[in-house]
Amino acid sequence: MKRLAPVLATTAVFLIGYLVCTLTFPNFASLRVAMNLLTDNAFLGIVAVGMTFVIISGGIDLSVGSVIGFTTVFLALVIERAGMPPLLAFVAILAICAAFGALMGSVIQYFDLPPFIVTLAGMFLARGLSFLLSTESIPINAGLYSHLADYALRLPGGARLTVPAMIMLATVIGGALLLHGTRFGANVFALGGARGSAALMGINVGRSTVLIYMLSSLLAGLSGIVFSLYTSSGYSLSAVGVELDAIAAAVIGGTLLSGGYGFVLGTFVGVLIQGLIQTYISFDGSLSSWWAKIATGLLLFAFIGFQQATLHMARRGRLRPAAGVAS
Amino acid sequence: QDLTVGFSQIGSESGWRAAETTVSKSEAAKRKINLKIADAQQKQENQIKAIRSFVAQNVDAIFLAPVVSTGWEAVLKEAKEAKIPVVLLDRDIDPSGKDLYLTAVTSDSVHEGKVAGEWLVKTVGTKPCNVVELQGTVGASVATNRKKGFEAGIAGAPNVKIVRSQTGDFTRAKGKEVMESFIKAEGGGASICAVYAHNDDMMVGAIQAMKEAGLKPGKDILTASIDAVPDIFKAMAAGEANATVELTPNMAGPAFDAIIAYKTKGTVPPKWIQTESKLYTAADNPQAVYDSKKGLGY
Amino acid sequence: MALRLPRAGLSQVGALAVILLVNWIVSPQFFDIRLQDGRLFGSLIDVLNRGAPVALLSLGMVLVIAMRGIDLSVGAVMAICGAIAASLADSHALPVVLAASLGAGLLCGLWNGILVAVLGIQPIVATLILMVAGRGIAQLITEGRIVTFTSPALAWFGGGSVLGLPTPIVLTLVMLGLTAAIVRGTALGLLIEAAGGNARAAALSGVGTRAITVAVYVWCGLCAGLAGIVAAADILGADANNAGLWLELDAILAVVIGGTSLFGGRFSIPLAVIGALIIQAMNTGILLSGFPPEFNLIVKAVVVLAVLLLQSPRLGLKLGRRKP
Amino acid sequence: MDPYEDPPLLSLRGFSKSFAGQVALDRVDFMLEAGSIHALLGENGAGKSTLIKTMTGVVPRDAGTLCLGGVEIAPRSAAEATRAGIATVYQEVNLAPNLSVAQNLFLGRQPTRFGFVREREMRRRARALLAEFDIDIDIAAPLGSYSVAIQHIVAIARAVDLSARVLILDEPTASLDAHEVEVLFGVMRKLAARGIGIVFVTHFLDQVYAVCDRITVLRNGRLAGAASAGELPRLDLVRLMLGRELSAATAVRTPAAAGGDVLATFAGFGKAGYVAPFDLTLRAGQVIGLAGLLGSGRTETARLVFGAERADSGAAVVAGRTVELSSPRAALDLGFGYCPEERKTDGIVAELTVRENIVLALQARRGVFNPLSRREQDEIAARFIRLLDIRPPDPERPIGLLSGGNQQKALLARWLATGPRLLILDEPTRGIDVGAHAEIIALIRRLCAEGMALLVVSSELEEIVTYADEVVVLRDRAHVARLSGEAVEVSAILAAIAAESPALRASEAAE
Ligand SMILES: Nc1ncnc2c1ncn2[C@@H]1O[C@H](COP(=O)(O)OP(=O)(O)OP(=O)(O)O)[C@@H](O)[C@H]1O
Ligand SMILES: Nc1ncnc2c1ncn2[C@@H]1O[C@H](COP(=O)(O)OP(=O)(O)OP(=O)(O)O)[C@@H](O)[C@H]1O
Ligand SMILES: [Mg+2]
Ligand SMILES: [Mg+2]
Repeated sequence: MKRLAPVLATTAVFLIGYLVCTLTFPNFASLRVAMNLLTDNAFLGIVAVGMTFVIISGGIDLSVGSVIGFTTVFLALVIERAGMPPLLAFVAILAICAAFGALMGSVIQYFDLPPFIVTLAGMFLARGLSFLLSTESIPINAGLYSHLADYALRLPGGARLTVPAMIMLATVIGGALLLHGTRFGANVFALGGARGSAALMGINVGRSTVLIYMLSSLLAGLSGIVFSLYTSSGYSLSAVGVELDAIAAAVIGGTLLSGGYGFVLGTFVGVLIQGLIQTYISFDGSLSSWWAKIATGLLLFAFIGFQQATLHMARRGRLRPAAGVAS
Repeated sequence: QDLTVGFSQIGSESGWRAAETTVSKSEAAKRKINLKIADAQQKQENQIKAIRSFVAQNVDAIFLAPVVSTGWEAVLKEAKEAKIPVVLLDRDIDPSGKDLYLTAVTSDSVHEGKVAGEWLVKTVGTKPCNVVELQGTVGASVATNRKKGFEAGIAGAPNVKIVRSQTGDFTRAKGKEVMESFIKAEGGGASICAVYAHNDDMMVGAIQAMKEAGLKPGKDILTASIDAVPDIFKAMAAGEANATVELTPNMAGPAFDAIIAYKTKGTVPPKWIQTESKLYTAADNPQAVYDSKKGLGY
Repeated sequence: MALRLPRAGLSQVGALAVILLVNWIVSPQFFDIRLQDGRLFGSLIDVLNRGAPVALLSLGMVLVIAMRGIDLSVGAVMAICGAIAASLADSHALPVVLAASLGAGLLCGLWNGILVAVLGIQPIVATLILMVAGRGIAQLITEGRIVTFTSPALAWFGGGSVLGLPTPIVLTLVMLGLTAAIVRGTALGLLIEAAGGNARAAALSGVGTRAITVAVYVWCGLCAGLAGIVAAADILGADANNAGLWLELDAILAVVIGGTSLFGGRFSIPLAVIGALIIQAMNTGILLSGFPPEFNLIVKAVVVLAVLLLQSPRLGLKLGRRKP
Repeated sequence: MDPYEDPPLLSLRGFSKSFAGQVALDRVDFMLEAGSIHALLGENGAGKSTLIKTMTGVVPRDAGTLCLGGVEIAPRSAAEATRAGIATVYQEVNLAPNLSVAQNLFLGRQPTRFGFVREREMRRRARALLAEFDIDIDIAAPLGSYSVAIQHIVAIARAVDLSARVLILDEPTASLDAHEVEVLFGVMRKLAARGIGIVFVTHFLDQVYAVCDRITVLRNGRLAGAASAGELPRLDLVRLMLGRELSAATAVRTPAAAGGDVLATFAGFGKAGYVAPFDLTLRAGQVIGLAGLLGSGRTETARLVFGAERADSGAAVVAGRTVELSSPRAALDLGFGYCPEERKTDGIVAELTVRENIVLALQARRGVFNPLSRREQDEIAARFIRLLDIRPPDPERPIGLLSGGNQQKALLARWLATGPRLLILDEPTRGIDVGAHAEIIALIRRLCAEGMALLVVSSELEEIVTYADEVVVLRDRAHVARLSGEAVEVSAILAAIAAESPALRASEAAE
């Protein structure tokens, strides 16, 4: 329980936030709004899962937003211009993304370079490549696309559980199992906890690092597919800045940026909190552009501050402080 | 009547955009319309979220200033299912979505570029003219279109050609920086005959760069840009700028009228309400235009 | 973190030289410098002049990073301070304008410092708050418009010159000297490196980690404020929407290229500035080259990787490795 | 049996390694027989850890061949060495503090089903494994929440469980108390009986003679000699290690310098859930020892006294004034110094130089605006490098590159440089070789004679009784006995540890 405290705190904060929204805007309480929250943040939720792995392993991946952008452009081009069947295109792009991530991971590992910068270069590269492919936005009209985009579990009240939302939920569950239930997951934690020790404990640090960045890029690719479903198009400027949202989601969800500690479910709630803040602001609708930004910042602060206070109280309540943990 | 309109605005990336928001608000107030503005900070996903939440709030109409032309089908379909009319402002979307909105109040950005290009061709006559171009943000549809339009405008004049083209990200600072290096790369600016900028802000920066390099903008080097923001008229009045093509910030006014007519009388508006792309030059009393525009929130 | 014997900054200086050389090949007049209206004028001057804001940011950022922190808000702080300066410039005396603007930068830094040091929020999120809200504040000040001014006193910060050298360059040099003097002239440098390298050990040695943390964020805010003033003075107006946009990434990149680890500890102030110049030399080179802008990012990615690989301990290039 | 027919289990020939020009190993040979426990000895910085790391391939070697069971192998990483059958516990605990104890024990080889770790099964096995070492802890808790001692045992247990043929233990006993050392020796003997070869590094000569069959000694990176334990008497061994005679006899106790002025008194000082309130009086020129089992609250007492943890009851009076010990900073200003036991995490700043590490506390006390000039720093560093014989004597080397014992000496120097009135030493001789050990004890005495008050935590009771004027015995995070004068004896301390006596100040402890 003690270890889950940040996730519980985050979840409590989210639920309270939702309650406040519901009290402010009666329309908010609908199932539709709840499902929209899932659909609209599906692509963010998927990359954030990958980001959680990377951050826990002590790294960071700034390239994911650009990889999403690249994916959408690539898909639009090969499906619309080259006539590739969408499913084949999905497989191709996932392979490309995985290779891209593996490349970044290898550079980080074998040249001993900081992930922040390597993935920043990756961010430039992926975005640059998508500009080269096309600077125009390209609609995707393939049959499967409109089918997938339309397909949804219809719930009462006009609410729909869409394909993107389902993919995100599956990713979150899969990610949680992978991180918290497998050897690979334990290695990820070990790498973030003590990189030097991990090698001495016999973990293949190189292979794990490459795999982690591969996973992150792969999920960014999946997120790109979801994004292209969501918008039925490919556009080189899509998903700019998503990496920061994903990092924020992970950190709000209790993941330590210094590595070694975190939860996939926490990240999921972090994504929902960010979505909630945005929905609140657009429901309000009276805020000018700048007040909206200020409000976003303040709400972010309120959530983090509240979470910090909750954790602090939880820590107070604990009797014996464990010796040797960071003070 | 008490109409509520949700407006998914792109963001506040430029002075022109801020003016559009201000004008929309005052136009709404004039008509006693309750306007909800959601700022998307240049992101399509935020615009989609905003539209979804407008649908969830069951507004009477949705205005959309689309950041990009594609990718609106799904969400506009949702609006259609909820029987909420959608009006596009400022920019159009991909033709495949034609039946998903009521009408589009837009200018034609290809046309804008073309007007600027034709003006330049007319002004230089048969003299050879090397043009440097300050592009908007790479990938932005307005930038692509204004480039296309300008190229079409100068297509008939082989003496006019673009020698350098870089992005200035629609900002003054980048416009100035890029112009500085253009001047250096083109022998101190001696071989540049004209600058074409995809918006006025970049041109204002470029004018400063030219002045700092000891050149006389408007005389040594001609300028043509688009938007018609107040500051370019100030430069024009000082003889430092030559031409700008107006993009009116009042897109919402006609849109409100169309919606009111549609809601009260059932009048279906035309599919495209095009705004004027008026060319302003030094002959148009720039000082007066400046005075009339500076209160508009640019 | 692998321990290494200390190395001098030869690889960074080498990288800068190589990039300048490439620029010269791309544009033969690159090194031409002439006097224009009493001000030095040329591509090389542009590199220094345009690099000034990022260099100023990196002066604060390098200390923050050495303390194991990061400051994502510097771009937004630039916008705030620029907006304040521009809106006051024509109605107030220069000292008032500067005091208000730098004061705002200081307050922003203080806010970040308190969130990190007192409330214990992780630096990247703590400063993300101001990164988001700060631009809003800047836009609130300008109401989304580009606020222009005519005050020659403020304009001097962007377009003026001292002995022919453009003011931004002079300001950067002065700030470089000042930062180095404060940090290396006092014990601050040692204490920062100790606290950044091992916070627990430093605290147990009696180092006041908390106060130092607040101090470095405040300094970072001040530097960002000055960078904001320079940026506003440069275009004679405050563009709250775009001033400093994404410059935080450039500043971080500069610091890392300058050899400071994102995990804190050892840092070098001059090399951070060299890092900023490397980035700007690359940007200027791209502009001079005449490549279509679609290639900008790819070139940038390749150059960044190349510069870093040059520094990589794994590559046989033992440039600058100190011989014992 | 003919040795030429049956090759040794592990044989190293001509191992050499230098770091940036400095020779750490010079053509060292080493032979390990199956079923034997082999001590690898030498002064701090002699190259023991380096020999081990080059053997397992964690550090690449410059030259040398390695044969396991007559077959040449060349592992390039810890993983490969493990696969080849060599399990190692490195000198600094190398585990993941953020993972649970169970995960640490089985990292990389967790029992799985369908790819998922069988959490229950893993915990069951972990419990069984630790039971062999006589410890019963919550194995689901993160390892970092336990003391270094426990972490070390976990590391050993992991290696023991891994070890197929060779087990290497680099100073495993440094942080263990007598009981745990006994348990460990039991396990080692059991493994040796199974035919596993064990390499054992330690600075405790008693331990060498207690478990080891053979001894190999390194000096300055060279092989100084190898012999069976029976053939190498203690004095010869010391001579072999130091290359000279050990000067002062360390085991003689000086008469108590009974009672300088009272420096500090703590009354009812304590913190709920941390250490029960205690009374303590520290006098100038007096050494107070803190004795007790692991986890008895010695480190906690030291941290409270230094203000590293805030007391919530009682008062502290220093030099006649009531003071607020709110932070190490405050303690530093009062002239206190504290050498923590966890060198790597709480002590050194690895990438800073030896000089910078030495002047750190002094500089912190002088404040930011009163910097030590470079000359002063160089002088201080040079003085202490000489005084404590820190090797290599290069003040500009990052301290992380020093051997463990030399790091410990530099930390001691950090506090001596501040000229403290009270010095708190937590396990000051951990990982320090015999020569330096004697020097440090001599140093403690000298400091004491110069009028410094000392509070020393040590697990080595024989050592404590040689310098302590008073010993406070702790049990279960409470001070339970105070011995002074003639009563300071190993047997008396042991009796107090084992006694069922109530805590001193029991009334307040009950709160
Ligand atoms: N990575 C490194 N880089 C440079 N020098 C090193 C490195 N590792 C060890 N050394 C040096 O090699 C020498 C041998 O160190 P080693 O750690 O093997 O000593 P040791 O015998 O284990 O000592 P101790 O008993 O103190 O642990 C020391 O002088 C040390 O400073
Ligand atoms: N044998 C044990 N079983 C369970 N927990 C233990 C054991 N030994 C120590 N601990 C735990 O380790 C933590 C830290 O003990 P600590 O090291 O501070 O004690 P200490 O008296 O200073 O001993 P030492 O100085 O020898 O390490 C305590 O929280 C204690 O619960
Ligand atoms: Mg050693
Ligand atoms: Mg202890």
